[in-house]
Amino acid sequence: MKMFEYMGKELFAKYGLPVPKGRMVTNPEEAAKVAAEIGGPCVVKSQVLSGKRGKAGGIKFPNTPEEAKKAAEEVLGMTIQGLPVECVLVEEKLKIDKELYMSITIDGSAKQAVMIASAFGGMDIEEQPEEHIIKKHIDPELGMHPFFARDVVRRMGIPIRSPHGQEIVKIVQVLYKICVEKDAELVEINPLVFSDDRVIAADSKVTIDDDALFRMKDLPFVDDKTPEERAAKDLGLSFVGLDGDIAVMANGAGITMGTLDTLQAFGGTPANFLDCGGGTGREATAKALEILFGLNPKAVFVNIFGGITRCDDVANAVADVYKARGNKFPVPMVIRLIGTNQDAGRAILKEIGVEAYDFMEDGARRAIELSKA
Amino acid sequence: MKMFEYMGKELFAKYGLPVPKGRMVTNPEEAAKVAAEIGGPCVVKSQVLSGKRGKAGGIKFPNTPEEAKKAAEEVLGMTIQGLPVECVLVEEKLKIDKELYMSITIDGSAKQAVMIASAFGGMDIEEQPEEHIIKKHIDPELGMHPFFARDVVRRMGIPIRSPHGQEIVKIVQVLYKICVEKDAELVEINPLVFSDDRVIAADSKVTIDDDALFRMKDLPFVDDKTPEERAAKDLGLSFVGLDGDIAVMANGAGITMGTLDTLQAFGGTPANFLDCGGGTGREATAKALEILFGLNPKAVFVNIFGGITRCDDVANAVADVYKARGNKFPVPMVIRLIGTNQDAGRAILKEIGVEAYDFMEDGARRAIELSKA
Amino acid sequence: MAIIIDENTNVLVMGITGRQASFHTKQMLAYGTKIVAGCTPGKGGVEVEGVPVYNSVREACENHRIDASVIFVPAPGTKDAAFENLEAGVPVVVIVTEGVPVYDEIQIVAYAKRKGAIVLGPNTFGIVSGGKCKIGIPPNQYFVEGNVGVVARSGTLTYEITGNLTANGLGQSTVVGMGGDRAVGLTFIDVLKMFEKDPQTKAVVLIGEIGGNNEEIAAEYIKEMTKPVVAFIAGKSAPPGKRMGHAGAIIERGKGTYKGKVEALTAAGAKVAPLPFDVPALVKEALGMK
Amino acid sequence: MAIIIDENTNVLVMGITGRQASFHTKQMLAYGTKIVAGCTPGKGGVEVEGVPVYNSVREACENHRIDASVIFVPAPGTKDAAFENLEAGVPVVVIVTEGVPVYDEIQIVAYAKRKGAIVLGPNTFGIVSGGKCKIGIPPNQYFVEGNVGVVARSGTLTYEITGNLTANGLGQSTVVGMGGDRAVGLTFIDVLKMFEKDPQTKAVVLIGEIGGNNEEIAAEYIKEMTKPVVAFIAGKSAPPGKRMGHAGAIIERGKGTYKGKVEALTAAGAKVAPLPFDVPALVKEALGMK
Repeated sequence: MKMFEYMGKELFAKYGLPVPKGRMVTNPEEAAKVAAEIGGPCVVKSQVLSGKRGKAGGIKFPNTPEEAKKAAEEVLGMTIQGLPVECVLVEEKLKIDKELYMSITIDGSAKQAVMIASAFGGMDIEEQPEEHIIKKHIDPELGMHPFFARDVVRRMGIPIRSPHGQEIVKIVQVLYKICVEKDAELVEINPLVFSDDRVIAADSKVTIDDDALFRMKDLPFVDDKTPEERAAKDLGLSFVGLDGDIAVMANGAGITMGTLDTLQAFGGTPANFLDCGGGTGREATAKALEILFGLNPKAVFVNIFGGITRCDDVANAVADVYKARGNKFPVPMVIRLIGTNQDAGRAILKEIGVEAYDFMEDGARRAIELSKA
Repeated sequence: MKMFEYMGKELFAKYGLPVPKGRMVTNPEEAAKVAAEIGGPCVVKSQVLSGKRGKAGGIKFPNTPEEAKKAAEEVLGMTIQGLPVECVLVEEKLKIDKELYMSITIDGSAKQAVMIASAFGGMDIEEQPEEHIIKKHIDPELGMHPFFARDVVRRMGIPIRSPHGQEIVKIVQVLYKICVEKDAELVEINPLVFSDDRVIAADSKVTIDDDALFRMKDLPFVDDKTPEERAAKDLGLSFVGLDGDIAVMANGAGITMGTLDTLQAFGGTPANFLDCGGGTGREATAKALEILFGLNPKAVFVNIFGGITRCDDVANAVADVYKARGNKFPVPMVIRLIGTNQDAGRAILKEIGVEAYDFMEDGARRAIELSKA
Repeated sequence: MAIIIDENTNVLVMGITGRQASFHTKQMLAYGTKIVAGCTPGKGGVEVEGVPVYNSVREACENHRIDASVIFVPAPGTKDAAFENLEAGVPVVVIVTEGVPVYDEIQIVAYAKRKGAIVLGPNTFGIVSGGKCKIGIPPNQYFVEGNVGVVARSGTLTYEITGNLTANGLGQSTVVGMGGDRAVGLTFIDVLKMFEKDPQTKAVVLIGEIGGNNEEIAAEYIKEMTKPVVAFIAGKSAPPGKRMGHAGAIIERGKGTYKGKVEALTAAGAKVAPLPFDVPALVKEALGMK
Repeated sequence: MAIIIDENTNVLVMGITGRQASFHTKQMLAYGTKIVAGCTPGKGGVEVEGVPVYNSVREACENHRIDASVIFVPAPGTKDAAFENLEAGVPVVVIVTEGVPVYDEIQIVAYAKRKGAIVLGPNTFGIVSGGKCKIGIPPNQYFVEGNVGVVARSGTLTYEITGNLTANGLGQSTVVGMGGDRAVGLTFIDVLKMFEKDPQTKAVVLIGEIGGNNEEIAAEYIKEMTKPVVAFIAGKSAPPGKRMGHAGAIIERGKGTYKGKVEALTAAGAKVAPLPFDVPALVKEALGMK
């Protein structure tokens, strides 16, 4: 789950990391009030999960409370990359002497968290040459220690005993503490700003591991899922919308991708990715089928190779939907069904007049045929 | 540093461990008040660092506030094994269904913390046969986890899903957390009591690592040192009082023990152990010599093999004491001095008429001779 | 021969009294797996499918030699269960559980490395040494003895491809599910090295996915292998994934695409199957069969 | 030959700009030790006794091959300094610092084990390979080349005994200070094994103390050794120590006494010297010298 900039900064502040003065507001009057409290030039930043806020005009620099009110009015009405702006962050405008970059994320290849830092932060960070980027993996059994942070500072070319150096030594250690204590897949500060003697997190990007939400109940999140993604997520499933006309359900991420690849290779166009893997039961499977119908595809292709998923559960779900819809499907259905309890499953399908395919490729071909009929 | 029982229990309570209702008081009136709050049979326990409180009559069982007042009056006047009772702990009297034992301490051989537990706790714990004692080392990089605690419970023969079992699983984990967070060399609960469905720490013994006191400033301790031990400790030195008549100072624990062994082998009797090792300077060494004089020995034997300790520092300290005492020593002094800067040191001693020995055994023989003169 | 497990492997089932675990215990026993013990704290003393249940892994180990464990306990308890097995010295730990927090996974993998143990998963279907031993959840009938080694990240796709191999008369030495999560115990290269040494294995099928650079790293080793490798990479048609801030981009630096993986594997001498059902023909070709 | 360090050992001094460290750097250089780098964060670029100073161990390692480090930093920073060296892959870490919290020591020792590194200390005088290399704080003049290996817990007692050896014409292969603290990197047995293998070492002197069971465990190995062992155990006259609750008694169970240690060592074939200055004669006897 992701956080808006202001949520990340509130989290930073709780851990003692330096963030600009200011706070989130949802209306222009409040914005003026915060600007008055700050008492000087401000920044009004739209709170949306998009990297293009600045270019889209979602960041303004008012000098007075009146200007702040006006800026907030403008920004609160905007839509940036399809995302409506519902709140803004009003902050002190920082004097920026230098922009740095600092983050911790998961490196799956190394199976460790990795710190990434650069003395050349800001919008162009991804274009920096390798020698400007510091990567240091964090040994999970050893944990984070001052020497690690000092070496990051050294490699950034910042004197360790300077106020900036000392502050960064703290920041590096706190960032890892946040990651571990809050199960953060990503904590990113870009830019981390030198402002006179201060070092300040001028932006924040925090992503909490979805799988750890059971123990992170106190944190605020942004729900950036589409209605279909949300509906699937509520069923414990994974959904991604695509542009084509064949709705797809398969059990397992790999086989679902393989099904999309096969459809595309044969000239079809998938409407979505829907993984119903991992022992999803009859009821959830039926609901997942309804999500697919909601996409208004030309055909639905269900591709099941039962392992932990039971073919009879899937067949029953198909039959349930068929009956609930008045003994018909709203769009043509193609079902490939083998594996655990396949005989029981096929018998159930036969009762409602559906013949299951043995092979994925045959089912895929038939689905494409129907989608073009 | 050690803690009184009540200090340990307060620490336990902060960590959510179950302790009896009650609190520490320093006068009989308060004792009556606490007993009234408890509202039933109580225990009044003398707070001294001695294992023989019960046998010495330092634990009483009043049934009413009046009896509690009287009990406190009696106990607060006592001296147990030479230790005056200055406060008592007034607690609810527990119904005791079963006494267990549980502790975590450092096993130097294994270089790890070790959990020791027994379903047969109480005063006889040291006499329990090996098969009644559970020892499990704690991997410092892995840390403490529920499985470890569950296995302790299993080996104690307690059903894991019973209320007692579930409670002990928590207690085991919290004890290690206390050890690590508070640098405890020892955390001991004896007895850990089953009282109906509750599991309660009926006693506490906590020792904090002296070397970690720099980061444990918020904890209360008992100073159980003798005046000489305290004076030496304040100088950063280590002192133990003995019964003999030759006061001894040497630099390093091993050489100091070796000096005592040599004196004893040759028929002398050491008055103390005083290790002034580790680069102790001129001033502290002089103060340490004054501690030795304060013992009223028949002779003083200073045995220095300079490494990080500098012979000139030691010689200067001896000269300082000599001059401060009006150009004499209060008791005969024997000095063996070799190692770092020995020539400078010997020259300084020569100026005050002291001839240093080259060999420990010669110095030891001379000191014994003088002590018997 | 086979890799990691064989007909002599004694297996412990963690959480055996649960619904899924007891179902799969039955399936594994039916496959011929030597399940000697189960573990559910507080349920010690009962039996599940004739298998004795213990209160802790240590207790199971006091009563049996345990060569491998399979973990079915829910995600919040998975780290503890994995640690319990590794601490007790179990050399192979198969973690079926999905949804394990990634920082827990990182710790499990680190501890396993220190203990010299093999961890499959989290989020793995398990491992099957064809005809000898199955640990995990794949459907029994598609896994038969033979000389093709299979290593994969994803589950059902592996059943699909292995089912196709079996249907084409190509049995398997061992089918290894490394797990679909971000931080899992093994990498392709670890398993490829084992197959390269295993006398039973004559060819290897590698089933990868877009994302990460595991396949690219594996390609470096494939160059040195004497045994033929056939690969399938899922996700050719997938849209670019969501990025993890700038950090994700900096780590990946353009790696992880379908195209990049296929090129790396092809350059290393592997044959890449365009679609899942193209795999058996390529394996036959590699083995010099018609 | 010698053990652990020799004339080719490149040494890094941690905290080199401090008073003690710079004094001992000079002493070590005078002994002939190859000190190639120092480290004090923020002081990178200066020189101490002609030795270049770096800001971090990593930086020192980027500029020199580091074979061993010696740590002089104050106790609150010792764990961090030790971790820094171990993480950078330094294979021998000598921790002179006294007063390190025991839980820090436990963590240092565990991490060193994982990294396969040797840690001497905390609270060690260091190590000397006679005439070749000295790392730590002992006075130079008493340590000369020869064929007696010395291993000890305590510092000055070791100077005493080594000084006696030298005065009696018995030079040393290596003198190893394991450190006087409760949790140190090595045990007697670790060092005895190294001496047993070292061709230069012809006899071993073990300097122990009452408390713990390190000497008793060592005795088990001494039985198997081909080289003679002479021991001295300090603390014969010491009163019984203060106990750590019941826990200490349960762990020790009567072990750790002077009598027990002497009996164990004698039974294992070691000669135990009654007093420190009895050691040289016993070594000469063991070596067949007059």
